[in-house]
Amino acid sequence: MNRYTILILTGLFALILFSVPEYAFAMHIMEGFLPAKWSIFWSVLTIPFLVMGLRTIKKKVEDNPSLKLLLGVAGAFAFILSALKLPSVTGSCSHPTGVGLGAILFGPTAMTVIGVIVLLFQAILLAHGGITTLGANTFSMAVAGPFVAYWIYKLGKKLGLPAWLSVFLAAFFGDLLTYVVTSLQLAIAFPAAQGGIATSVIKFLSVFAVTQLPLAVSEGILTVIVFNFLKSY
Amino acid sequence: MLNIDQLAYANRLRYVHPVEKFIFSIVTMGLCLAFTSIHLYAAVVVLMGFGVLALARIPWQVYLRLMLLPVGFLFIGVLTVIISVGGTGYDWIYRWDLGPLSLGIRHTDLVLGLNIFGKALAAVSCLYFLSLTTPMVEMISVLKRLRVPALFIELMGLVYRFIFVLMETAQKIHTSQSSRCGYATLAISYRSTSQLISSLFAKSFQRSAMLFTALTARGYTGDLQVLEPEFNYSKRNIGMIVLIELGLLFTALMFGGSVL
Amino acid sequence: MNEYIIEAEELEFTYPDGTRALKGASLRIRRGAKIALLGSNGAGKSTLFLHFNGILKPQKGKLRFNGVEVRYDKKSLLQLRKDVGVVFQDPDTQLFSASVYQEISFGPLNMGLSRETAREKVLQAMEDTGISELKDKPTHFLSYGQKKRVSIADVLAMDPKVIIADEPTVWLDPKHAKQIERLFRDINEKGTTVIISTHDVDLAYAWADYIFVIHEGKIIGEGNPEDIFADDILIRKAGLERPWILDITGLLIEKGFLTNKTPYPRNKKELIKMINCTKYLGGTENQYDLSTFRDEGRDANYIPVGRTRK
Amino acid sequence: MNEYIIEAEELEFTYPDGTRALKGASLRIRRGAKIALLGSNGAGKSTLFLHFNGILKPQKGKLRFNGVEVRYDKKSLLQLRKDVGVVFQDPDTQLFSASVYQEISFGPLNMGLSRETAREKVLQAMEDTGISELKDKPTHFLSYGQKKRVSIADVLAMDPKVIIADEPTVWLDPKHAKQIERLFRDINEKGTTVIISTHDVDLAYAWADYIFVIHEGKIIGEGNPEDIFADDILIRKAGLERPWILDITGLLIEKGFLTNKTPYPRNKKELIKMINCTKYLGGTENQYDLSTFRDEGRDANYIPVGRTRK
Repeated sequence: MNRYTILILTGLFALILFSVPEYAFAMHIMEGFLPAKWSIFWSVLTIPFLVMGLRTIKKKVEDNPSLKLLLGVAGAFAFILSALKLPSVTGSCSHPTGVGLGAILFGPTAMTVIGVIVLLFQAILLAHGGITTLGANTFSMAVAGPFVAYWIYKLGKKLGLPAWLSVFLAAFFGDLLTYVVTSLQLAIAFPAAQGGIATSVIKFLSVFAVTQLPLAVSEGILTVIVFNFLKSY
Repeated sequence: MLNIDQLAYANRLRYVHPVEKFIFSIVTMGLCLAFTSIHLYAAVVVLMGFGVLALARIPWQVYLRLMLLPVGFLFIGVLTVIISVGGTGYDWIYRWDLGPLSLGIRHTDLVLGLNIFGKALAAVSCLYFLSLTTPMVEMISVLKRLRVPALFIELMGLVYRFIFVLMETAQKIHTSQSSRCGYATLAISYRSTSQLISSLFAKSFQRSAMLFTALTARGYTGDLQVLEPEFNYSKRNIGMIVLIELGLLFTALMFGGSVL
Repeated sequence: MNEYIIEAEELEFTYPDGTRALKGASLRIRRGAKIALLGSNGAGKSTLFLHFNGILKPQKGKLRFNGVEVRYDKKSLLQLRKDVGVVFQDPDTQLFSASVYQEISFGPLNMGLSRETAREKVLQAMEDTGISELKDKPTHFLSYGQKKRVSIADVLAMDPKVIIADEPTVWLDPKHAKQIERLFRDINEKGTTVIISTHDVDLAYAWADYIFVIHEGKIIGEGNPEDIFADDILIRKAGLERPWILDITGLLIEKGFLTNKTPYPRNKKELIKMINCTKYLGGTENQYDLSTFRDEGRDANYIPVGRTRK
Repeated sequence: MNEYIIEAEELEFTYPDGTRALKGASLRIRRGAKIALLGSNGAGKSTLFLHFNGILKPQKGKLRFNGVEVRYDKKSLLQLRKDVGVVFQDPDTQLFSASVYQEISFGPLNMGLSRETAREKVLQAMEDTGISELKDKPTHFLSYGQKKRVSIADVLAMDPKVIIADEPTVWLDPKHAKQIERLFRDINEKGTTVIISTHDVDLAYAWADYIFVIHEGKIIGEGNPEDIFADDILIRKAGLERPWILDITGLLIEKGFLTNKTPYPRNKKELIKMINCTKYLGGTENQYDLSTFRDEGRDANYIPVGRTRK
């Protein structure tokens, strides 16, 4: 192979990155991509959060049976949101995760349960993500993202930041963290021969940064606008 | 958008017991995950392709498009694994020196990359076999048999139903906005999208309240019990599944199969 | 057994947002009747029937079911909801399950029926509403009319004594509207009291045995269809119109083309038969035989009793 | 200026799910006319008018607006959507903004008008639809009839040359339905071409100058209302009914009570006037003066031209 081959490979890489936006931009690890042990590891790590979420919901539903229906409809809403084309500053379109919005509105534990269901439906109905990678995807999208978004929102309120800024930061970092955690998951599963996980993390982070950074900003802006609209309702 | 859902209700394997289809695809997927063997992966891709195209009679154009869908992620992921940055002294197939750093492909990484590629493709074809032959309603009832908590099952059922209700609403709002010149520029797109999202959210909220009223009128107090659809197991199918899985296991062990 | 299955006395209800929806509504529903609750948009129809089913609790006034005052403990409410079924206007807000079969089984299972009995009820309800072939279809593939039928089967499967339907024919084209009208007639013939809430005067006139007119949260008139629509002031007050068939028939009688010795026709078919029977005798002594022109609409021999206008 | 504002030639359209909604639909809409697009549910009405507005692009066939073939680049599409406004059936889904003012300003602002000009357009549209006093109200607090008006103002504010309304009177009580009918007549009188898509034969007959009948994705008939409804086979094929007023008038003429020397009445009011004029002469030589009984419905003197049945 010579440098022309490399150039062609890079070109091909760029082509795929921009020609298959629907998939490349959604930060779901695809079916079968993670080795067995890591699939199991992330699933086991996610289960306590899921159980916690189910317990919280169950308790609340006993007092208020309408909550179950609200959560069901909210899950459908999150699914639609994730399938929606989002205007992006780079001109291309992709999916908002809705992580920040959901966490602020329903709390992070309920969001975990809704998140697993939405991810399962995305895997089965849209072929985004997968069953063997459900644990890993849940951890990044429906555990790490919502919890951080929720904490940042609370922190922002405590610090007396303006509401729009807290909402923006929560959505922005919620989205960003999702992408960081996914890169981490991939890096741990496939450490580089030299430099190990750390090098690998940098590789994955930089590959996905191209698309994920502008998206996080988009998501932040959009969540703020939606939040303001909702307030006026 | 929900092509898979539509096909799942109309395919030729629709009335095969969902548990049989579920076990077949999940066990096969498990084998792919457990073993590293290109032969196994190839066998699974062919097998599932046969199941989807010849038995379930899914149009090949649709199946091809679905198989290409995850290719974007697959290429990026695999290339990121294959290409490494590093010094000298490894089994480089090719190296490109950039001053102190060098960028290149190592032999072991290439093998690893190819394995990941094959495994992911095989696993995806298992997922497609399941999702293209088994309607979601039946998939949920399989999960119920697997003792997944009732609350989770009920929420899944609600989410599934309301995906379609809300999607219709979202489409109507989108059409209405487009017909009034929404999405004309980037700024207008932002405004239109956020109006769509917030209006959809408000309508979702109203819907859940109306649904609560309607269900309460039928005696809802917190549980969403329903009758399960009935299916008959087929001894022949179960026998076939056992044979196929044993065959795949044999393939995996015979042809360079190593357990990860 | 009480003659009236539902009795409401001076019901008052104000929503949390301050809308005074009911301001002392009183009415008595006769067992086995076909009732139309007629009123313009926003007159309080929906609020009233949400009371009949125990979803809303009156802030003042009393409600009796089968002669017994409704209590609002959990057990009595469940019984009331079994006895009084509500078919909501928009099937998309009523149907919660993607499977038609599972959807209909929800009510019977809530009533505490065994799975086996529930299964029978579901299949029976599907047959009665003509949707047996939809059993394996997902809800989101159904047409609007089919969803409407499923939402009726939802309620039928619970074997209610009273069925209330909110604007059941709206959004349907004439053919499907007729089918639904007929379905409710059949349900009524099997002994179920049917209440239709509507603003469609032609439907109310053609279909109902007895009509209640609701306006601004009060029942402002009741009676058999002919009497109700003879009362011009009442109709105008309620923001409604007279059915065209009454206007035209009245005029033809006045002009001597039809005699006034006969009951009024209830739908187009009957009027056409009636005109066709006219031998053009100069409007003097035409006699119509009821049986020759009475169409399938409401019962010919239903005579409303116990009228207690408030 | 072209005589026809919209011309469609052999439009074909199949949805991604495989539904063949249009199978070669051709029609020409005369500038300034009041058109009814008549067909039962699922005949292809909605798909057709989504083409007029450029939301859907025909897979085969041609569409001309004002004599110029529609191109589907961004700029031409924006112009087309400005020129052809669509009032959708269910205002609950059409309205997506928090306040009435914000809602109506959506279109004008997207067209790139200055805030000041947009403001004028919005206020004018609110006045024309009689909702000026709702300006600052949140949309979800409005009654159904008010929402309907807002959804009409939405489109009016963009100054379209053609307005298409999908089933505009469904779900409205008679009083409000009349108001909306009248509103569209007023809009038409100011020069806008109005197309109403409906399955309501009485509305189409009473309101429209010219009717297109659509069935299974094709235009199967067109003509002035009298001719359309005289064609029994056409009406039955389209799954429709004749307007009751034609049935009754026809019968009365046949029985000799009215003469057949006069144009048919178009609505109840006209028929009543007509019967009242009858001096009961044994059905021989009654003559009616058009001006005495012609109601406010459609123009008495509109004569449709250029009929090109396919």
